[in-house]
Amino acid sequence: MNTKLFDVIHEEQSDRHVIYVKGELDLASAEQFRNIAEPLANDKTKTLVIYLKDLTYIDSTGIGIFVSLLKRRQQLQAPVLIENIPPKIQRLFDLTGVSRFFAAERETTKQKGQKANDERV
Amino acid sequence: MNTKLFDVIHEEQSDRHVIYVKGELDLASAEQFRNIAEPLANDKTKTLVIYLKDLTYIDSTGIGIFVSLLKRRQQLQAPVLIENIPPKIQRLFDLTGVSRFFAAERETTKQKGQKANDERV
Amino acid sequence: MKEFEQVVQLSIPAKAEFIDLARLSLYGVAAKMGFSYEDIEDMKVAVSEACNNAVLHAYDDETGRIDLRFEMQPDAIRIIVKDYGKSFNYEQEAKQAASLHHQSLDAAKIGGLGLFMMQALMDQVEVLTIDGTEVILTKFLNRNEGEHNHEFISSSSIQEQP
Amino acid sequence: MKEFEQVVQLSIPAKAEFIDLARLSLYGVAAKMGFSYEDIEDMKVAVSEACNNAVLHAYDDETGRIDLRFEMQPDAIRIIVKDYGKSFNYEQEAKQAASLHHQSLDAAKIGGLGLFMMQALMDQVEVLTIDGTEVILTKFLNRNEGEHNHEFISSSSIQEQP
Ligand SMILES: Nc1ncnc2c1ncn2[C@@H]1O[C@H](COP(=O)(O)OP(=O)(O)O)[C@@H](O)[C@H]1O
Ligand SMILES: Nc1ncnc2c1ncn2[C@@H]1O[C@H](COP(=O)(O)OP(=O)(O)O)[C@@H](O)[C@H]1O
Repeated sequence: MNTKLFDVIHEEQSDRHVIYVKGELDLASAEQFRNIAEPLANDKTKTLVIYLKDLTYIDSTGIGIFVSLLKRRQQLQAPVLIENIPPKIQRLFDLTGVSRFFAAERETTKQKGQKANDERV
Repeated sequence: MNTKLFDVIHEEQSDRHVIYVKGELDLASAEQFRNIAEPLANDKTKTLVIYLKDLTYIDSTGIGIFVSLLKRRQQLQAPVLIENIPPKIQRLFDLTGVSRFFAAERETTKQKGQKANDERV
Repeated sequence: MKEFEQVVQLSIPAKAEFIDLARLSLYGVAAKMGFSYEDIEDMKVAVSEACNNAVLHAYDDETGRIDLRFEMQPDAIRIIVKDYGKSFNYEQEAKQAASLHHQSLDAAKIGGLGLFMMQALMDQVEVLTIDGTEVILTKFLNRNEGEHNHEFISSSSIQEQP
Repeated sequence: MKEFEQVVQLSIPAKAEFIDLARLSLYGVAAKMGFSYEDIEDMKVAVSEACNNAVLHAYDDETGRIDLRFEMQPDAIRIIVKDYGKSFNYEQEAKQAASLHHQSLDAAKIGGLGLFMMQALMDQVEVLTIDGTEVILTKFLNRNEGEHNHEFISSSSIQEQP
């Protein structure tokens, strides 16, 4: 099988894990994303950054994964940042109410003195 | 209906008619192309230039129209130039043998002292 | 195109990796009808949610199918997503379909968003549960918008993207 | 994806303006199988030729349909394009199927290229003429090529082109 409709790349930096999510995050690609993101979400020593600039599609499957990642980070009291969200993805985050949780997380990380992250798209 | 898979634009210059063909030239768009190109092919006072840079698809329907346009120009002994042919379109022109007629036409126009036309793609 | 009803049908294996084909066909049909970019994006998600459910909940084995029917009406598209798997109590599930707006993160239930999203993204959602599940999604055409959104989009040009 | 056969079916009205949907589905299926960009372009033309013929020659009125069946085999794709219109003598037409290589421009016959192009662009073409016409187009997968041609191509990204 060769449909590269989706790709996920992990970049480890000194103080953070950055996950670049590209293409269509749907039921077919969910497992690939989960397999990479879940272990990284368990590392509370680093900030988790999920970079969505090249995400072209998401539905309840992907949104469900985001919710569980955010939950896990909250349990660990570890920071997570969702960055460069394309407008059409943001619309779905707003519609379903998950963006509230991102904002809450951001507040938490800011309170903790994390430096503000680049949000230019 | 709003499928803008195809568009054709006519530009009249002092010595030539330029037809820009864009998108998919298939059975659905053939008539639109024919309606614009045929009357212009009948004007022997000007060179007919068909500019294909943005043509993304062609099949026997479109190739048939090219053949009949070339025929008409030959009957009128009037020059016609097919320009900026994308590689995948050229492949089908070669496969079907129509490119021979373009070359012949080009020879004719050159013999007639037409200035060489820009063929950069 | 005539104003009477035109129908396009697609049938795919009920597996996750085929759902993108439903989106591709929906895109082709909806763009043809003149739907706006945003409406098409909404419908893609709604149709995928219906397909996701067929894949996840309808069949026990790997051999089931999903049949999609795109009805192009003069002022609306009706998309029927049909599986032949086990049924469920739609009325009950529909009542529970909810966004996460009034939930806290630690209480947020993962899953259950599918029906909510279909309802939020389409103008009308009907579900029949006879011989499997039939989800009927309707979106009305707003003829004043989206007339310029689909220029030179083709299956040819897709492939030429980097 | 399992190695056994997977089937995707598409049914469209036999009208010119629906043939792009056949190309779109073919693209989705063939890209999934790992066909190269060039092979997919070739198959798009071959499938369209078969559909063109169904639209032009099979039906007298506007209500006919074309059924496409994409069979994903481990090493090949088989595409079956079926109409239920009038039949024709394939053996005879196939003999006349020819390119324009040996014709002069003024003698060149317009039309008749369809069968030639199907034959030239596919690995195998079979035609059955029972209850309409069934064109069976086969292309083999060359597993050594085309592995990197389909990154991040999606029905979402199509729409974002200018
Ligand atoms: N096609 C279907 N076949 C069987 N059951 C279904 C189908 N669609 C939905 N359901 C049932 O309805 C429930 C709610 O669906 P949904 O809101 O999409 O959320 P989720 O799929 O995340 O559970 C599912 O959990 C399932 O029990
Ligand atoms: N699906 C079909 N139904 C009926 N007749 C067909 C069909 N396909 C092909 N034919 C016949 O075969 C002939 C040759 O087809 P083709 O090589 O595609 O050229 P063209 O369509 O340009 O004539 C057609 O002219 C038609 O008479």
